[in-house]
Amino acid sequence: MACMAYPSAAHLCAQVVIPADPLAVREGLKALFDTILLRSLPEDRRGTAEIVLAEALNNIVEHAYARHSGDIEITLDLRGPDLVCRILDSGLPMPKETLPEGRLIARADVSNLPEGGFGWFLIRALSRDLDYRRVGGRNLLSFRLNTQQAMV
Amino acid sequence: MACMAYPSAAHLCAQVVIPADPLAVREGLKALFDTILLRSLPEDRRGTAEIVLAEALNNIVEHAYARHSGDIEITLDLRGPDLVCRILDSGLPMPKETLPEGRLIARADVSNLPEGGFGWFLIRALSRDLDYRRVGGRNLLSFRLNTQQAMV
Amino acid sequence: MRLVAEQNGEILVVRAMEDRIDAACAIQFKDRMREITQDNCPRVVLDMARVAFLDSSGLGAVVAVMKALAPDRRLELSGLTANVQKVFRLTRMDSVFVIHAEVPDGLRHAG
Amino acid sequence: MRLVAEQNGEILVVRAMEDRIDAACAIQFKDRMREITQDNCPRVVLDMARVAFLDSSGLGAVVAVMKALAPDRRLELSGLTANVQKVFRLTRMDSVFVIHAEVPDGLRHAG
Ligand SMILES: Nc1ncnc2c1ncn2[C@@H]1O[C@H](COP(=O)(O)OP(=O)(O)O)[C@@H](O)[C@H]1O
Ligand SMILES: Nc1ncnc2c1ncn2[C@@H]1O[C@H](COP(=O)(O)OP(=O)(O)O)[C@@H](O)[C@H]1O
Repeated sequence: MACMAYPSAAHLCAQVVIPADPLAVREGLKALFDTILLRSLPEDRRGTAEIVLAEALNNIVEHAYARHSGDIEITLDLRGPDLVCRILDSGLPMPKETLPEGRLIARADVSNLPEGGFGWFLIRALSRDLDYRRVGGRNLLSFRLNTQQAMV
Repeated sequence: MACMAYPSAAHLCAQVVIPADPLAVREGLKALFDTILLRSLPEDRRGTAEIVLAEALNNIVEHAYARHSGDIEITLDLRGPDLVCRILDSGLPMPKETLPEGRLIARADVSNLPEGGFGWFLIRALSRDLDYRRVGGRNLLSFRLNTQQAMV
Repeated sequence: MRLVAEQNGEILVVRAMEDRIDAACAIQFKDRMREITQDNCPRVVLDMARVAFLDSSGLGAVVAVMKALAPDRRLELSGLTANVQKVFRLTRMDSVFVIHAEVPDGLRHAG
Repeated sequence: MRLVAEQNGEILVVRAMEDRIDAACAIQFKDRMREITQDNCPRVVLDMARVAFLDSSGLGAVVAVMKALAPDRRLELSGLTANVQKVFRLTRMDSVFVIHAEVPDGLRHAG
Protein backbone atom coordinates (compact mmCIF):
# COMPACT_ATOMS: atom_id res chain seq x y z
CA MET A 1 0.00 0.00 0.00
CA ALA A 2 1.36 3.33 -1.00
CA CYS A 3 0.02 5.21 1.98
CA MET A 4 2.84 7.23 3.54
CA ALA A 5 0.68 9.74 5.36
CA TYR A 6 2.50 9.21 8.66
CA PRO A 7 6.25 9.30 8.26
CA SER A 8 6.71 8.54 11.97
CA ALA A 9 10.32 9.17 12.88
CA ALA A 10 11.53 6.59 15.35
CA HIS A 11 14.66 7.60 17.17
CA LEU A 12 17.30 5.53 18.85
CA CYS A 13 18.64 6.24 22.30
CA ALA A 14 21.16 4.85 24.73
CA GLN A 15 21.18 5.18 28.48
CA VAL A 16 23.48 4.37 31.36
CA VAL A 17 23.41 5.03 35.11
CA ILE A 18 26.73 5.29 36.94
CA PRO A 19 27.89 6.12 40.45
CA ALA A 20 29.56 9.56 40.69
CA ASP A 21 33.20 8.53 40.62
CA PRO A 22 36.00 9.08 38.05
CA LEU A 23 36.46 5.38 37.28
CA ALA A 24 32.73 4.90 36.87
CA VAL A 25 32.71 7.84 34.43
CA ARG A 26 35.34 6.09 32.39
CA GLU A 27 33.49 2.77 32.41
CA GLY A 28 30.15 4.44 31.73
CA LEU A 29 31.57 6.26 28.70
CA LYS A 30 33.07 3.01 27.48
CA ALA A 31 29.69 1.26 27.82
CA LEU A 32 27.94 4.08 25.93
CA PHE A 33 30.54 4.27 23.20
CA ASP A 34 30.31 0.49 22.73
CA THR A 35 26.60 0.68 21.85
CA ILE A 36 25.62 0.50 18.19
CA LEU A 37 24.11 3.96 18.60
CA LEU A 38 27.50 5.56 19.16
CA ARG A 39 29.43 3.14 17.00
CA SER A 40 27.32 4.40 14.11
CA LEU A 41 28.76 7.94 14.39
CA PRO A 42 31.72 9.09 12.28
CA GLU A 43 35.01 8.74 14.18
CA ASP A 44 35.61 12.46 14.78
CA ARG A 45 32.02 12.97 16.00
CA ARG A 46 32.49 10.12 18.46
CA GLY A 47 35.63 11.84 19.67
CA THR A 48 33.87 15.16 20.17
CA ALA A 49 30.98 13.46 21.97
CA GLU A 50 33.38 11.74 24.32
CA ILE A 51 35.14 15.01 25.20
CA VAL A 52 31.92 16.89 25.95
CA LEU A 53 30.33 14.05 27.92
CA ALA A 54 33.51 13.41 29.89
CA GLU A 55 33.81 17.09 30.85
CA ALA A 56 30.19 17.32 31.92
CA LEU A 57 30.44 14.10 33.96
CA ASN A 58 33.77 15.03 35.57
CA ASN A 59 32.29 18.35 36.70
CA ILE A 60 29.36 16.59 38.29
CA VAL A 61 31.64 14.12 40.11
CA GLU A 62 33.92 16.92 41.29
CA HIS A 63 31.46 19.70 42.11
CA ALA A 64 27.87 18.48 42.32
CA TYR A 65 28.88 15.39 44.32
CA ALA A 66 31.69 17.15 46.23
CA ARG A 67 30.06 16.36 49.59
CA HIS A 68 28.11 13.16 49.06
CA SER A 69 27.88 10.21 46.72
CA GLY A 70 25.11 9.38 44.28
CA ASP A 71 24.24 8.39 40.76
CA ILE A 72 24.39 10.06 37.37
CA GLU A 73 21.97 9.13 34.58
CA ILE A 74 23.07 9.77 31.02
CA THR A 75 20.61 9.54 28.13
CA LEU A 76 21.61 10.02 24.50
CA ASP A 77 18.93 10.41 21.82
CA LEU A 78 19.73 10.36 18.15
CA ARG A 79 17.30 12.87 16.62
CA GLY A 80 17.94 13.36 12.95
CA PRO A 81 21.47 14.72 12.63
CA ASP A 82 21.74 15.55 16.34
CA LEU A 83 22.73 13.56 19.37
CA VAL A 84 20.59 15.01 22.16
CA CYS A 85 22.38 14.48 25.48
CA ARG A 86 20.70 14.68 28.89
CA ILE A 87 22.55 14.23 32.16
CA LEU A 88 20.71 14.01 35.48
CA ASP A 89 22.32 14.07 38.92
CA SER A 90 21.08 14.45 42.49
CA GLY A 91 24.04 16.54 43.64
CA LEU A 92 24.42 20.16 44.70
CA PRO A 93 22.89 22.75 42.40
CA MET A 94 25.08 24.80 40.11
CA PRO A 95 26.24 28.04 41.85
CA LYS A 96 23.42 30.61 41.38
CA GLU A 97 21.66 27.87 39.42
CA THR A 98 23.35 29.09 36.27
CA LEU A 99 25.91 27.59 33.95
CA PRO A 100 29.52 28.68 34.48
CA GLU A 101 30.84 30.91 31.72
CA GLY A 102 33.84 28.87 30.71
CA ARG A 103 36.05 31.54 29.25
CA LEU A 104 39.51 30.67 28.09
CA ILE A 105 42.07 32.61 30.13
CA ALA A 106 44.99 33.72 27.97
CA ARG A 107 48.33 33.75 29.75
CA ALA A 108 51.59 35.06 28.34
CA ASP A 109 54.13 33.12 30.37
CA VAL A 110 54.41 29.44 31.17
CA SER A 111 54.51 29.86 34.94
CA ASN A 112 51.01 31.35 34.89
CA LEU A 113 49.37 28.82 32.58
CA PRO A 114 46.04 27.59 33.95
CA GLU A 115 45.93 23.93 34.92
CA GLY A 116 42.16 23.77 35.05
CA GLY A 117 39.01 25.56 34.05
CA PHE A 118 38.99 24.12 30.53
CA GLY A 119 35.95 21.98 31.21
CA TRP A 120 33.09 24.36 30.54
CA PHE A 121 35.04 26.04 27.77
CA LEU A 122 35.25 22.72 25.90
CA ILE A 123 31.60 21.89 26.56
CA ARG A 124 30.51 25.29 25.22
CA ALA A 125 32.86 25.14 22.23
CA LEU A 126 31.69 21.71 21.10
CA SER A 127 27.96 21.63 21.92
CA ARG A 128 24.79 23.51 20.97
CA ASP A 129 21.62 24.43 22.89
CA LEU A 130 23.41 23.97 26.21
CA ASP A 131 20.86 24.18 29.00
CA TYR A 132 20.90 23.72 32.74
CA ARG A 133 17.90 23.48 35.00
CA ARG A 134 16.95 22.22 38.40
CA VAL A 135 14.10 19.68 38.15
CA GLY A 136 12.60 17.94 41.16
CA GLY A 137 15.69 18.49 43.26
CA ARG A 138 17.96 17.20 40.53
CA ASN A 139 20.35 18.87 38.07
CA LEU A 140 19.44 18.42 34.43
CA LEU A 141 22.12 19.38 31.95
CA SER A 142 21.25 19.03 28.29
CA PHE A 143 22.91 19.86 24.99
CA ARG A 144 23.02 18.80 21.37
CA LEU A 145 25.96 17.49 19.38
CA ASN A 146 26.12 17.43 15.64
CA THR A 147 26.74 13.89 14.47
CA GLN A 148 27.38 14.47 10.82
CA GLN A 149 29.44 17.36 9.59
CA ALA A 150 32.76 18.05 11.30
CA MET A 151 32.47 21.57 12.70
CA VAL A 152 35.79 21.75 14.54
CA MET B 1 44.18 0.04 33.27
CA ALA B 2 42.64 -3.16 34.42
CA CYS B 3 40.04 -1.59 36.66
CA MET B 4 36.65 -3.09 35.86
CA ALA B 5 34.99 -2.22 39.14
CA TYR B 6 32.03 -0.62 37.38
CA PRO B 7 30.63 -2.78 34.63
CA SER B 8 28.06 -0.12 33.78
CA ALA B 9 25.52 -1.63 31.47
CA ALA B 10 24.45 0.87 28.86
CA HIS B 11 21.23 -0.03 27.15
CA LEU B 12 19.86 0.93 23.79
CA CYS B 13 16.35 2.14 23.25
CA ALA B 14 14.11 3.27 20.41
CA GLN B 15 11.11 5.53 20.62
CA VAL B 16 8.33 6.72 18.37
CA VAL B 17 5.21 8.84 18.86
CA ILE B 18 2.24 8.24 16.56
CA PRO B 19 -1.32 9.48 16.23
CA ALA B 20 -3.90 6.87 17.28
CA ASP B 21 -4.95 5.55 13.89
CA PRO B 22 -4.51 2.16 12.16
CA LEU B 23 -2.32 3.50 9.36
CA ALA B 24 -0.13 5.38 11.82
CA VAL B 25 0.28 2.14 13.80
CA ARG B 26 1.52 0.46 10.67
CA GLU B 27 3.93 3.27 9.84
CA GLY B 28 5.12 3.57 13.44
CA LEU B 29 5.88 -0.15 13.60
CA LYS B 30 7.74 0.15 10.33
CA ALA B 31 9.83 3.04 11.69
CA LEU B 32 10.64 1.08 14.86
CA PHE B 33 11.47 -2.12 13.04
CA ASP B 34 13.77 -0.17 10.71
CA THR B 35 15.96 1.00 13.60
CA ILE B 36 19.24 -0.81 14.21
CA LEU B 37 17.91 -1.74 17.63
CA LEU B 38 15.21 -3.96 16.16
CA ARG B 39 17.17 -4.98 13.12
CA SER B 40 19.67 -6.54 15.54
CA LEU B 41 17.09 -9.07 16.81
CA PRO B 42 16.81 -12.59 15.36
CA GLU B 43 14.11 -12.80 12.67
CA ASP B 44 11.58 -14.81 14.70
CA ARG B 45 11.98 -12.49 17.71
CA ARG B 46 11.29 -9.50 15.47
CA GLY B 47 8.18 -11.26 14.27
CA THR B 48 6.95 -11.92 17.80
CA ALA B 49 7.68 -8.34 18.84
CA GLU B 50 5.71 -7.03 15.89
CA ILE B 51 2.67 -9.18 16.76
CA VAL B 52 2.59 -8.12 20.41
CA LEU B 53 3.20 -4.43 19.70
CA ALA B 54 0.63 -4.37 16.91
CA GLU B 55 -2.02 -5.98 19.14
CA ALA B 56 -1.36 -3.57 21.99
CA LEU B 57 -1.44 -0.56 19.65
CA ASN B 58 -4.56 -1.70 17.79
CA ASN B 59 -6.40 -2.08 21.10
CA ILE B 60 -5.44 1.44 22.10
CA VAL B 61 -6.60 2.87 18.78
CA GLU B 62 -9.86 0.94 18.93
CA HIS B 63 -10.77 1.12 22.62
CA ALA B 64 -8.78 3.77 24.49
CA TYR B 65 -9.22 6.30 21.68
CA ALA B 66 -12.72 5.16 20.75
CA ARG B 67 -14.16 8.62 21.47
CA HIS B 68 -11.36 11.07 20.77
CA SER B 69 -8.05 11.31 18.98
CA GLY B 70 -4.60 11.56 20.51
CA ASP B 71 -1.06 10.25 20.49
CA ILE B 72 0.61 7.01 21.48
CA GLU B 73 4.22 6.91 22.67
CA ILE B 74 6.13 3.66 22.26
CA THR B 75 9.49 3.12 23.95
CA LEU B 76 11.55 -0.02 23.52
CA ASP B 77 14.55 -0.65 25.79
CA LEU B 78 16.99 -3.45 25.15
CA ARG B 79 17.98 -4.65 28.64
CA GLY B 80 20.23 -7.65 28.48
CA PRO B 81 18.25 -10.40 26.74
CA ASP B 82 14.94 -8.56 27.11
CA LEU B 83 13.20 -5.95 25.05
CA VAL B 84 11.31 -3.86 27.60
CA CYS B 85 8.28 -2.27 25.91
CA ARG B 86 6.35 0.68 27.30
CA ILE B 87 3.30 2.15 25.62
CA LEU B 88 1.70 5.37 26.84
CA ASP B 89 -1.61 6.79 25.69
CA SER B 90 -3.96 9.54 26.87
CA GLY B 91 -7.14 7.64 26.06
CA LEU B 92 -9.87 6.12 28.19
CA PRO B 93 -8.73 3.91 31.06
CA MET B 94 -8.97 0.16 30.79
CA PRO B 95 -12.36 -1.13 32.10
CA LYS B 96 -12.03 -1.44 35.92
CA GLU B 97 -8.44 -0.30 35.39
CA THR B 98 -7.39 -3.92 34.95
CA LEU B 99 -6.04 -5.89 32.05
CA PRO B 100 -8.54 -7.97 30.08
CA GLU B 101 -8.09 -11.69 30.59
CA GLY B 102 -7.63 -12.71 27.00
CA ARG B 103 -8.81 -16.30 27.12
CA LEU B 104 -9.06 -18.30 23.97
CA ILE B 105 -12.65 -19.34 23.35
CA ALA B 106 -12.85 -22.85 21.93
CA ARG B 107 -15.65 -23.40 19.47
CA ALA B 108 -16.66 -26.68 17.91
CA ASP B 109 -18.38 -25.53 14.74
CA VAL B 110 -17.32 -23.08 12.09
CA SER B 111 -20.41 -20.89 12.30
CA ASN B 112 -19.55 -20.01 15.89
CA LEU B 113 -15.86 -19.27 15.41
CA PRO B 114 -14.82 -16.00 17.08
CA GLU B 115 -13.74 -13.25 14.70
CA GLY B 116 -12.08 -11.17 17.40
CA GLY B 117 -10.83 -11.23 20.95
CA PHE B 118 -7.48 -12.73 19.98
CA GLY B 119 -5.60 -9.55 20.81
CA TRP B 120 -5.04 -9.92 24.55
CA PHE B 121 -4.61 -13.64 24.19
CA LEU B 122 -1.68 -13.11 21.82
CA ILE B 123 -0.18 -10.37 23.99
CA ARG B 124 -0.34 -12.61 27.07
CA ALA B 125 0.95 -15.67 25.22
CA LEU B 126 3.99 -13.90 23.80
CA SER B 127 5.04 -11.44 26.52
CA ARG B 128 6.22 -11.54 30.14
CA ASP B 129 5.71 -9.20 33.11
CA LEU B 130 2.65 -7.66 31.47
CA ASP B 131 1.57 -4.67 33.51
CA TYR B 132 -1.06 -1.96 33.18
CA ARG B 133 -1.35 1.15 35.26
CA ARG B 134 -2.85 4.57 35.12
CA VAL B 135 -0.19 7.27 35.55
CA GLY B 136 -0.94 10.98 35.51
CA GLY B 137 -4.15 10.49 33.58
CA ARG B 138 -2.46 8.27 31.03
CA ASN B 139 -2.46 4.53 30.36
CA LEU B 140 0.90 2.85 30.74
CA LEU B 141 1.13 -0.66 29.38
CA SER B 142 4.44 -2.44 29.79
CA PHE B 143 5.80 -5.90 29.11
CA ARG B 144 9.00 -7.75 28.31
CA LEU B 145 9.86 -9.77 25.25
CA ASN B 146 12.64 -12.28 25.10
CA THR B 147 15.00 -11.35 22.26
CA GLN B 148 17.19 -14.40 22.17
CA GLN B 149 15.82 -17.87 22.55
CA ALA B 150 12.77 -18.83 20.54
CA MET B 151 10.11 -19.80 23.06
CA VAL B 152 7.22 -20.30 20.69
CA MET C 1 -5.75 -4.34 -0.75
CA ARG C 2 -4.59 -6.10 -3.86
CA LEU C 3 -5.96 -9.61 -4.34
CA VAL C 4 -5.38 -11.53 -7.57
CA ALA C 5 -7.84 -14.34 -8.29
CA GLU C 6 -7.42 -17.18 -10.73
CA GLN C 7 -9.94 -19.90 -11.46
CA ASN C 8 -8.63 -23.39 -12.07
CA GLY C 9 -11.27 -26.03 -12.55
CA GLU C 10 -13.20 -26.16 -9.33
CA ILE C 11 -10.58 -24.26 -7.34
CA LEU C 12 -10.37 -20.49 -7.08
CA VAL C 13 -6.89 -19.35 -6.02
CA VAL C 14 -6.76 -15.88 -4.49
CA ARG C 15 -3.31 -14.44 -3.99
CA ALA C 16 -2.89 -11.71 -1.37
CA MET C 17 -0.39 -9.29 -2.90
CA GLU C 18 0.19 -7.13 0.20
CA ASP C 19 2.82 -7.84 2.81
CA ARG C 20 0.41 -7.15 5.68
CA ILE C 21 -3.15 -8.03 6.55
CA ASP C 22 -3.62 -5.86 9.61
CA ALA C 23 -6.11 -3.58 11.36
CA ALA C 24 -5.56 -0.92 8.69
CA CYS C 25 -6.85 -3.13 5.89
CA ALA C 26 -8.79 -6.02 7.46
CA ILE C 27 -12.21 -4.67 6.48
CA GLN C 28 -11.05 -3.93 2.94
CA PHE C 29 -9.68 -7.46 2.74
CA LYS C 30 -12.99 -8.95 3.90
CA ASP C 31 -14.99 -6.87 1.40
CA ARG C 32 -12.74 -7.69 -1.55
CA MET C 33 -12.79 -11.41 -0.69
CA ARG C 34 -16.59 -11.31 -0.59
CA GLU C 35 -16.69 -9.76 -4.09
CA ILE C 36 -14.16 -12.19 -5.50
CA THR C 37 -15.84 -15.31 -4.11
CA GLN C 38 -19.32 -14.43 -5.32
CA ASP C 39 -19.10 -16.88 -8.21
CA ASN C 40 -19.87 -20.35 -7.02
CA CYS C 41 -16.52 -22.04 -6.94
CA PRO C 42 -16.61 -24.94 -4.47
CA ARG C 43 -13.01 -24.57 -3.17
CA VAL C 44 -11.30 -21.27 -2.45
CA VAL C 45 -7.56 -21.23 -1.68
CA LEU C 46 -6.12 -18.04 -0.21
CA ASP C 47 -2.42 -17.94 -0.99
CA MET C 48 -0.64 -15.93 1.70
CA ALA C 49 2.94 -16.52 0.56
CA ARG C 50 3.52 -12.76 0.25
CA VAL C 51 1.97 -11.86 3.58
CA ALA C 52 4.73 -11.38 6.14
CA PHE C 53 2.49 -10.04 8.86
CA LEU C 54 -1.02 -10.81 10.10
CA ASP C 55 -2.45 -9.36 13.29
CA SER C 56 -5.59 -10.44 15.15
CA SER C 57 -7.77 -8.13 13.04
CA GLY C 58 -6.37 -9.79 9.93
CA LEU C 59 -6.97 -13.20 11.47
CA GLY C 60 -10.52 -12.19 12.35
CA ALA C 61 -11.07 -11.15 8.74
CA VAL C 62 -9.80 -14.49 7.41
CA VAL C 63 -12.14 -16.28 9.84
CA ALA C 64 -15.04 -14.08 8.72
CA VAL C 65 -14.37 -14.96 5.07
CA MET C 66 -14.38 -18.66 5.96
CA LYS C 67 -17.66 -18.31 7.83
CA ALA C 68 -19.22 -16.45 4.90
CA LEU C 69 -18.34 -19.34 2.57
CA ALA C 70 -19.60 -22.04 4.97
CA PRO C 71 -21.39 -24.35 5.07
CA ASP C 72 -21.44 -24.99 1.30
CA ARG C 73 -17.94 -23.88 0.45
CA ARG C 74 -14.53 -24.11 2.06
CA LEU C 75 -11.72 -21.64 2.54
CA GLU C 76 -8.28 -23.21 2.38
CA LEU C 77 -4.98 -21.47 3.00
CA SER C 78 -1.55 -21.86 1.48
CA GLY C 79 1.98 -20.47 1.78
CA LEU C 80 1.81 -19.24 5.37
CA THR C 81 5.01 -17.38 6.26
CA ALA C 82 6.66 -18.03 9.63
CA ASN C 83 5.13 -15.12 11.50
CA VAL C 84 1.64 -15.70 10.07
CA GLN C 85 1.90 -19.37 10.94
CA LYS C 86 2.73 -18.40 14.53
CA VAL C 87 -0.54 -16.45 14.86
CA PHE C 88 -2.57 -19.36 13.46
CA ARG C 89 -0.81 -21.86 15.73
CA LEU C 90 -1.14 -19.80 18.93
CA THR C 91 -4.82 -19.13 18.40
CA ARG C 92 -5.44 -22.80 17.44
CA MET C 93 -6.82 -21.63 14.09
CA ASP C 94 -4.36 -23.98 12.38
CA SER C 95 -6.75 -26.79 13.34
CA VAL C 96 -9.76 -25.02 11.84
CA PHE C 97 -8.39 -24.35 8.35
CA VAL C 98 -7.02 -26.71 5.75
CA ILE C 99 -3.53 -25.32 5.35
CA HIS C 100 -1.34 -26.23 2.37
CA ALA C 101 2.39 -25.59 2.34
CA GLU C 102 2.00 -24.50 -1.27
CA VAL C 103 -0.85 -23.79 -3.63
CA PRO C 104 -2.41 -27.27 -4.25
CA ASP C 105 -0.99 -29.39 -7.09
CA GLY C 106 -1.75 -28.49 -10.64
CA LEU C 107 -2.23 -24.85 -9.70
CA ARG C 108 1.34 -23.80 -9.27
CA HIS C 109 1.64 -22.58 -12.86
CA ALA C 110 -1.09 -20.11 -12.09
CA GLY C 111 1.43 -17.57 -10.72
CA MET D 1 49.43 4.71 34.70
CA ARG D 2 52.13 3.06 32.68
CA LEU D 3 54.86 5.38 31.42
CA VAL D 4 57.97 4.00 29.73
CA ALA D 5 61.02 6.29 29.74
CA GLU D 6 64.09 6.03 27.56
CA GLN D 7 67.10 8.33 27.66
CA ASN D 8 68.73 9.22 24.38
CA GLY D 9 71.59 11.68 24.67
CA GLU D 10 70.11 14.86 26.02
CA ILE D 11 66.50 13.84 25.30
CA LEU D 12 64.32 11.79 27.61
CA VAL D 13 61.44 10.17 25.74
CA VAL D 14 58.48 9.17 27.90
CA ARG D 15 55.84 7.01 26.25
CA ALA D 16 52.36 7.04 27.72
CA MET D 17 51.20 3.43 27.43
CA GLU D 18 47.55 4.01 28.40
CA ASP D 19 44.80 4.89 25.95
CA ARG D 20 43.37 7.57 28.23
CA ILE D 21 44.73 10.40 30.33
CA ASP D 22 41.57 11.45 32.13
CA ALA D 23 40.21 12.55 35.50
CA ALA D 24 40.61 9.01 36.82
CA CYS D 25 44.39 9.00 36.36
CA ALA D 26 45.52 12.63 35.92
CA ILE D 27 47.09 12.88 39.39
CA GLN D 28 48.82 9.54 38.99
CA PHE D 29 50.16 10.71 35.64
CA LYS D 30 51.49 13.94 37.15
CA ASP D 31 53.18 12.07 40.02
CA ARG D 32 54.79 9.46 37.77
CA MET D 33 56.04 12.15 35.37
CA ARG D 34 57.58 14.00 38.31
CA GLU D 35 59.47 10.86 39.39
CA ILE D 36 60.64 10.02 35.89
CA THR D 37 61.89 13.53 35.12
CA GLN D 38 63.89 13.91 38.33
CA ASP D 39 67.18 13.26 36.56
CA ASN D 40 68.38 16.40 34.87
CA CYS D 41 67.68 15.74 31.25
CA PRO D 42 67.35 19.08 29.39
CA ARG D 43 64.63 17.98 26.91
CA VAL D 44 61.68 15.78 27.79
CA VAL D 45 59.46 14.43 25.01
CA LEU D 46 56.10 12.95 26.01
CA ASP D 47 55.01 10.56 23.30
CA MET D 48 51.20 10.36 23.26
CA ALA D 49 50.79 8.18 20.18
CA ARG D 50 48.88 5.58 22.20
CA VAL D 51 46.62 8.07 23.97
CA ALA D 52 43.27 8.15 22.20
CA PHE D 53 41.55 10.32 24.78
CA LEU D 54 42.56 13.29 26.92
CA ASP D 55 40.08 15.30 28.96
CA SER D 56 40.61 18.67 30.62
CA SER D 57 41.98 17.03 33.77
CA GLY D 58 44.52 15.22 31.64
CA LEU D 59 45.35 18.45 29.84
CA GLY D 60 45.74 20.20 33.19
CA ALA D 61 48.15 17.47 34.27
CA VAL D 62 50.26 17.84 31.12
CA VAL D 63 50.37 21.61 31.70
CA ALA D 64 51.37 21.02 35.34
CA VAL D 65 54.24 18.77 34.25
CA MET D 66 55.44 21.43 31.83
CA LYS D 67 55.34 24.09 34.55
CA ALA D 68 57.26 21.84 36.94
CA LEU D 69 60.07 21.48 34.38
CA ALA D 70 60.21 25.22 33.56
CA PRO D 71 62.08 27.46 33.38
CA ASP D 72 65.21 25.32 32.99
CA ARG D 73 63.75 22.40 31.10
CA ARG D 74 61.17 21.94 28.40
CA LEU D 75 58.33 19.51 27.87
CA GLU D 76 57.75 18.62 24.25
CA LEU D 77 54.94 16.46 22.90
CA SER D 78 54.75 13.98 20.07
CA GLY D 79 52.29 11.68 18.33
CA LEU D 80 49.07 13.48 19.25
CA THR D 81 46.08 11.47 18.06
CA ALA D 82 43.17 13.28 16.39
CA ASN D 83 40.98 13.66 19.44
CA VAL D 84 43.85 14.71 21.71
CA GLN D 85 44.94 17.24 19.10
CA LYS D 86 41.43 18.68 19.12
CA VAL D 87 41.63 19.39 22.86
CA PHE D 88 45.02 21.08 22.48
CA ARG D 89 43.82 23.16 19.54
CA LEU D 90 40.55 24.29 21.10
CA THR D 91 42.23 25.36 24.34
CA ARG D 92 45.06 27.07 22.41
CA MET D 93 47.55 24.84 24.19
CA ASP D 94 48.93 23.83 20.81
CA SER D 95 50.70 27.22 20.76
CA VAL D 96 52.24 26.70 24.18
CA PHE D 97 53.90 23.32 23.59
CA VAL D 98 56.44 22.23 21.01
CA ILE D 99 54.49 19.49 19.28
CA HIS D 100 56.18 16.94 17.02
CA ALA D 101 54.24 14.75 14.64
CA GLU D 102 56.54 11.91 15.65
CA VAL D 103 59.22 11.33 18.27
CA PRO D 104 62.09 13.64 17.14
CA ASP D 105 64.64 12.28 14.68
CA GLY D 106 67.19 9.79 15.83
CA LEU D 107 64.90 8.63 18.61
CA ARG D 108 62.49 6.58 16.62
CA HIS D 109 64.48 3.39 17.20
CA ALA D 110 63.84 3.90 20.90
CA GLY D 111 60.43 2.18 20.63
N1 LIG E 1 27.51 20.08 38.32
C1 LIG E 1 27.95 21.12 38.99
N2 LIG E 1 27.37 21.44 40.11
C2 LIG E 1 27.80 22.51 40.77
N3 LIG E 1 28.80 23.31 40.39
C3 LIG E 1 29.42 23.04 39.29
C4 LIG E 1 29.05 21.92 38.55
N4 LIG E 1 29.83 21.88 37.52
C5 LIG E 1 30.67 22.89 37.59
N5 LIG E 1 30.45 23.64 38.65
C6 LIG E 1 31.17 24.87 38.90
O1 LIG E 1 31.91 25.10 37.70
C7 LIG E 1 33.24 25.38 37.91
C8 LIG E 1 34.16 24.36 37.27
O2 LIG E 1 34.38 24.68 35.93
P1 LIG E 1 35.44 23.97 35.00
O3 LIG E 1 35.60 24.85 33.80
O4 LIG E 1 35.00 22.57 34.68
O5 LIG E 1 36.79 23.91 35.80
P2 LIG E 1 37.45 22.73 36.62
O6 LIG E 1 38.51 22.22 35.72
O7 LIG E 1 37.97 23.40 37.86
O8 LIG E 1 36.39 21.70 36.93
C9 LIG E 1 33.43 25.44 39.39
O9 LIG E 1 33.57 26.78 39.73
C10 LIG E 1 32.16 24.85 40.00
O10 LIG E 1 31.69 25.66 41.03
N1 LIG F 1 -6.30 0.46 25.85
C1 LIG F 1 -7.52 0.09 26.22
N2 LIG F 1 -8.29 0.92 26.86
C2 LIG F 1 -9.49 0.52 27.24
N3 LIG F 1 -10.02 -0.68 27.03
C3 LIG F 1 -9.32 -1.57 26.39
C4 LIG F 1 -8.06 -1.23 25.94
N4 LIG F 1 -7.59 -2.26 25.33
C5 LIG F 1 -8.51 -3.23 25.38
N5 LIG F 1 -9.57 -2.83 26.02
C6 LIG F 1 -10.69 -3.75 26.29
O1 LIG F 1 -10.20 -5.03 25.92
C7 LIG F 1 -11.11 -5.73 25.07
C8 LIG F 1 -10.51 -6.03 23.72
O2 LIG F 1 -9.76 -7.21 23.77
P1 LIG F 1 -9.15 -7.93 22.51
O3 LIG F 1 -8.77 -9.31 22.97
O4 LIG F 1 -8.05 -7.15 21.90
O5 LIG F 1 -10.33 -8.06 21.46
P2 LIG F 1 -10.65 -7.19 20.18
O6 LIG F 1 -10.17 -8.04 19.05
O7 LIG F 1 -12.13 -7.03 20.22
O8 LIG F 1 -9.92 -5.88 20.27
C9 LIG F 1 -12.31 -4.86 24.98
O9 LIG F 1 -13.28 -5.48 25.76
C10 LIG F 1 -11.93 -3.50 25.55
O10 LIG F 1 -12.91 -3.06 26.46
